[in-house]
Amino acid sequence: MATIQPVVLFFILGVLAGVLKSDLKIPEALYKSLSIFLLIAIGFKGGVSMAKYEIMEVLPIALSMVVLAALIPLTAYPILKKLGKFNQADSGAIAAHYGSVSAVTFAVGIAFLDGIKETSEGYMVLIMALMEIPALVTGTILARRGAGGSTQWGKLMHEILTGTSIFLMVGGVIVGYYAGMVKLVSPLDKMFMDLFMGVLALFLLEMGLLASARLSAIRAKGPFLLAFGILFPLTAGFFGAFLGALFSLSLGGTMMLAVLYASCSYIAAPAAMRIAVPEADPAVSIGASLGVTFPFNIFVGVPIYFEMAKFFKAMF
Amino acid sequence: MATIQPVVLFFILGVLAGVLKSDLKIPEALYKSLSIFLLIAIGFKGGVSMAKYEIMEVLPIALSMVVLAALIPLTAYPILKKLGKFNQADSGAIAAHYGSVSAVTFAVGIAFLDGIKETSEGYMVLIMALMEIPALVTGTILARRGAGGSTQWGKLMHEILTGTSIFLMVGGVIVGYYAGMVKLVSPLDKMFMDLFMGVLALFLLEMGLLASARLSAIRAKGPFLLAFGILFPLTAGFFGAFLGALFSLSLGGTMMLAVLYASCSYIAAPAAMRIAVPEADPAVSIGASLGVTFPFNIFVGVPIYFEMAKFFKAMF
Amino acid sequence: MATIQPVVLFFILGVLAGVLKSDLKIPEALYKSLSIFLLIAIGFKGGVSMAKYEIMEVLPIALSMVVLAALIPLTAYPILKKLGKFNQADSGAIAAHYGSVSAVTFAVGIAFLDGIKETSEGYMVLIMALMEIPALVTGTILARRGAGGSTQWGKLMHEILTGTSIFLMVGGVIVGYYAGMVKLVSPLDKMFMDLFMGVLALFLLEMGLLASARLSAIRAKGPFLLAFGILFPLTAGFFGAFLGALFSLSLGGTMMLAVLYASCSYIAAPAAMRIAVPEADPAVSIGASLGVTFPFNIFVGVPIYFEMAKFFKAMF
Amino acid sequence: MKRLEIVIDEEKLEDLIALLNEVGVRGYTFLRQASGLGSRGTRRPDDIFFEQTNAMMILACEEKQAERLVTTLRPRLKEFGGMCLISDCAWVIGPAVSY
Amino acid sequence: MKRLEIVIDEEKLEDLIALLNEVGVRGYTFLRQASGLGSRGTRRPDDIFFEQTNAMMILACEEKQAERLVTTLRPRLKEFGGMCLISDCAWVIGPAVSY
Amino acid sequence: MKRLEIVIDEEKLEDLIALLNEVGVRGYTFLRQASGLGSRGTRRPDDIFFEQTNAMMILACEEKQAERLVTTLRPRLKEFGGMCLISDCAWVIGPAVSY
Ligand SMILES: Nc1ncnc2c1ncn2[C@@H]1O[C@H](COP(=O)(O)O)[C@@H](O)[C@H]1O
Ligand SMILES: Nc1ncnc2c1ncn2[C@@H]1O[C@H](COP(=O)(O)O)[C@@H](O)[C@H]1O
Ligand SMILES: Nc1ncnc2c1ncn2[C@@H]1O[C@H](COP(=O)(O)O)[C@@H](O)[C@H]1O
Ligand code: NA
Ligand code: NA
Ligand code: NA
Repeated sequence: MATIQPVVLFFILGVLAGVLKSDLKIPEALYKSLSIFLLIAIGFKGGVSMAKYEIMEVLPIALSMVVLAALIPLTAYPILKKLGKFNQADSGAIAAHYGSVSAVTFAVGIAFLDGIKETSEGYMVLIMALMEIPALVTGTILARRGAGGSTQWGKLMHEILTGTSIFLMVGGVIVGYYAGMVKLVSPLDKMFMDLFMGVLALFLLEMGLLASARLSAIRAKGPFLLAFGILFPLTAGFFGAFLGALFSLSLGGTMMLAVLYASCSYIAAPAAMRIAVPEADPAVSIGASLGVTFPFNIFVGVPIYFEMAKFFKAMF
Repeated sequence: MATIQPVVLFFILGVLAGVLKSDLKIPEALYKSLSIFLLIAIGFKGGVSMAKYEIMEVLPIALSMVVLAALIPLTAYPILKKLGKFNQADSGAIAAHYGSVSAVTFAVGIAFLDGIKETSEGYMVLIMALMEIPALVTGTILARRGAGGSTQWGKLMHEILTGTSIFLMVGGVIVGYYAGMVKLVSPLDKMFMDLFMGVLALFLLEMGLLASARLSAIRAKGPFLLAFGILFPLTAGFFGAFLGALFSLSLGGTMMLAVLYASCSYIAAPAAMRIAVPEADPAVSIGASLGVTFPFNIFVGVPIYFEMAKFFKAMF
Repeated sequence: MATIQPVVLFFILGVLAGVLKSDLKIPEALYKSLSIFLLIAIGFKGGVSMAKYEIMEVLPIALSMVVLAALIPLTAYPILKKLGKFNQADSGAIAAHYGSVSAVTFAVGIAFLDGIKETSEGYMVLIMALMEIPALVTGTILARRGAGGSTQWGKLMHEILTGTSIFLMVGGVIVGYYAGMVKLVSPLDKMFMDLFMGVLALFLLEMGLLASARLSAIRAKGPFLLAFGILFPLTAGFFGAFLGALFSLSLGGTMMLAVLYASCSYIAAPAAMRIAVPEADPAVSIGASLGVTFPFNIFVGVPIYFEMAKFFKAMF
Repeated sequence: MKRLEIVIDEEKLEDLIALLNEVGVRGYTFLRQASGLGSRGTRRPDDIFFEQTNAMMILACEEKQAERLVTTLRPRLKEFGGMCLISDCAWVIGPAVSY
Repeated sequence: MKRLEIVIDEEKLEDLIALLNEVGVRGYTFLRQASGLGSRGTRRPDDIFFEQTNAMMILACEEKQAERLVTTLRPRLKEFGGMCLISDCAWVIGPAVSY
Repeated sequence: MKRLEIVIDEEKLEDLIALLNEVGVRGYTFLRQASGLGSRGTRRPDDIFFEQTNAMMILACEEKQAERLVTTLRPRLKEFGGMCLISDCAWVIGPAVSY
């Protein structure tokens, strides 16, 4: 069995602080600063390692994986509607969250690979950034099919494309790619690569605090969401690992694709759904995403997705 | 004579900024972020080096040193009451401050040892965290003996045990210990060990600003508090160095125990005393602690405690 | 041609975020924290390398370069008044901005030198700190010659000398110098040197955001200010490179003097001019300084100043 | 219309909000991190050592609702700390009514 | 003198300021990051997931100016969200008049 | 009861507090980092280049106390900048009286 990364213990510390009603508080400015750092750093790291590939060669593969990600909300929606008995708006919004991705889960996956000295394709980060688009658009269509009132597509696309998450990740990729090309990665890596894990630690502490405050929101549909929040990412991850091996990604890359498919959003998606599907109740999607799926993924999921990747890589 | 660490010059810069009425301001969020970092880093560093010991072997020694720390407020109280002519509540509260410890003074001690390539036992940080309990409880009992109104013991213990200081330090110890055991200290140390001194520098800058604003509060009892704030820590440090050598700690560990006994709190203790002894005047205890004893310890005390440690280590 | 440093791409990202109306926001506390870090780091780095010189030897050279910097506002003033048709107050205030310096442009220059493995004299940072004084005083005199009402000289000098910029830079120099002398640079450099470029990256991101919001302010005098904001620093930089070579600075030092002469302030100068010349319109000077000259300098100017330095070093 | 202005211990804010919900209040505005002086001395968020802060709440509602609110609030005001002021005001019709 | 107290969506703040400038208002005070409950539900800056916040504006002016202002403001209040209260007050003469 | 609402240059806040202490005021509430427009132009904490900010103080007291206060305050208001409004209000008895 793979060892649990020390960094994820900070998530437990955060949950504990919440449960014990500790007066520990992460200043809002620190939370925002850490997330700016992480997004740039994830992009930068990906960009630097992309500088080693011919972009045009990988583009078709990357795009297919992005497009196929639209299958995730399409699968989640009927489950949520039929089995979960959620209304149309909520089902679509939750489906959009699960189709979308979590940069922090991605970061934990990268940390896991670092720990066992494996690497993944740099362009995974571009896939991550692009995957938001089909996920959020599909979720919105599902949520609003036949509903009265017009969907604010313009505002939604602006929110998705210029939202902090995508903007900083893509920006980081560009700078990292350029730095890799001109061979001037060096002084920037001292910050954006070396400190990555430490910053992730502090961020996970805050995530734990947030998660412990959010769990109560899913009480009403607790059992269903608990099952869904664990089984759905496992299935999506299985599908991701299969695809990754099919497209001949490296072992690390196959795992990371599984992580992307399995992870779900609690930052970009809520902001987008507020605009696109204002009638959905955000408390439920955030509660399931942050309170169930996120901790499951970082503690149990990531090692499992690695085993899945090994399994499929051995098959193809 | 030992050289003064460059890092402590930042404290002087902060005092100067206050005295010259510079418009330099450390944003509150930065101050809080730095203190979260330092507490985790102190714990993490201790935890990593604890992974090299058998915990059960050191536990009895550690606990004795914690229990013996209750002697500090018991000694301080009569001096403050008789010689200092403070009332019962103030005497107890100040005694609690001096029995308690300062994580930043501890950090300066660690920095001093780093500078001369000495180390100390990792579990010193656990002693530091635990020492708060007997100190604050003893101080509270002294302050409220025979006083009307019930003491809020439940609230006090909750404040002490789940307060940010103890919570983060113990949390850091746990993660560091685990990281040390599974040999995954590496990417986290880039942040929590390598940046320790630099973060301490910024924190000391703010401490200087705070100290220069606090000195005026002790004007009324200035001469007494100046004498007490220097002589008492010297005595307590002497006792700590004696105990450390008696318990066969390393040279560095002996010095650090002296530092713990000599240092006094200005963050955890004020918060705790506000709950337990609300009738005490916090301005006096913070003024003495931060305005007199803290600067004395980091500039003059630490090298002296090192000499004391050498002296007692040579004796036993 | 010299390569553009990856770090300056972050400025473009910031501008883009502004133009695209991204919801990216740098928390105010982060902006202030980064600028505190940069000022200390610039000073510290300079101080460490100053420890290698005899201070008394370089003092006369440094002082001459400071005094000669007063020529910059004296040259800028008539151009602004006659050609730019600004009133006396505005002409003096803008002249003061261009006589003064930009610590971030200085930082980009240092980063450029790092990239090509060149160094510069450590005391350049002292020159930078001192140059503010003749520039702001000269600008104020020009702005207020013959004007009614008394100039608040006392308040102005206090603002300049104890303002955050000079205070932290000089403070950094002192600590760095001391650390260099006692050979204890080591743990502090992990923060103040290694992270310099990464912090600069985040800071430039915010500068880009600020610049994109400020450009509209110069609309009325756009063409003139565009020309002035590019041609004036080129001339001043030419003069600086000439002086640097004349005073036998190193190649890197010659370039840095050109950078100092060419760069202009948008932080210290606005604050000082608000006190000394309250009747001047700050929007114009900040717009020209941050919206035109700053980006020109970091993208195009710095490599040009390096070529100028090479040219003059070859001549003398 | 009545305008209520309540200043309380920031730690009691969630309790106050719960109480307002019980009474059926449909609109209020509040600001955190307010400083002040009162019977318990100075409370300032910029005092790093104590972290005692107030929250300030403003609430416009109809006279009857205000009476009901004050009746429920009064017995708990001591525990909440601070003060509660009432004055007259007019609500500019236009936005969706939320009082 | 009249005292206006306006709470709106913080994102609309610059629009409100532009409107005030048009009407020729010479003085106002505002605070950002206000929390609140209204017809659009809860809006709180400390809710990291939504970032819906209000701004609170206070404005003292003469009766006539207030009338003009309200007339211009009313049709746009719905888009701005929030509320607008008016009450009476007196201006303590002393500082430069800015209303 | 009277309600005073004072907006001043944040840098003068400690002077104002000292003045209130002199007059014997027993309660007030203030918020820092207020933005505004007045006779000295725009003042906004989010303008990184100027850092000109206001503080807003609210103070409830008895009529007599208010008069005394205004008399002391008026001559210094110009130096403090900003404005001072007075209006009527009622104090909901309950918490310890601090006015
Ligand atoms: N007369 C008053 N005017 C304005 N604010 C007050 C007044 N009295 C109390 N407050 C506010 O209420 C807070 C708590 O008051 P207390 O519980 O009396 O200490 C104080 O810190 C002030 O912010
Ligand atoms: N009756 C009220 N009293 C005080 N504030 C209100 C009231 N109604 C609305 N607000 C404020 O206006 C904001 C926006 O209101 P709304 O557009 O109705 O959601 C709310 O979040 C509150 O801060
Ligand atoms: N008529 C007014 N209504 C509300 N606030 C005002 C008014 N006039 C001035 N202020 C506030 O007082 C501050 C200082 O005003 P002044 O000293 O006139 O520049 C302004 O920035 C505003 O915040
Ligand atoms: Na997903
Ligand atoms: Na102690
Ligand atoms: Na210049």
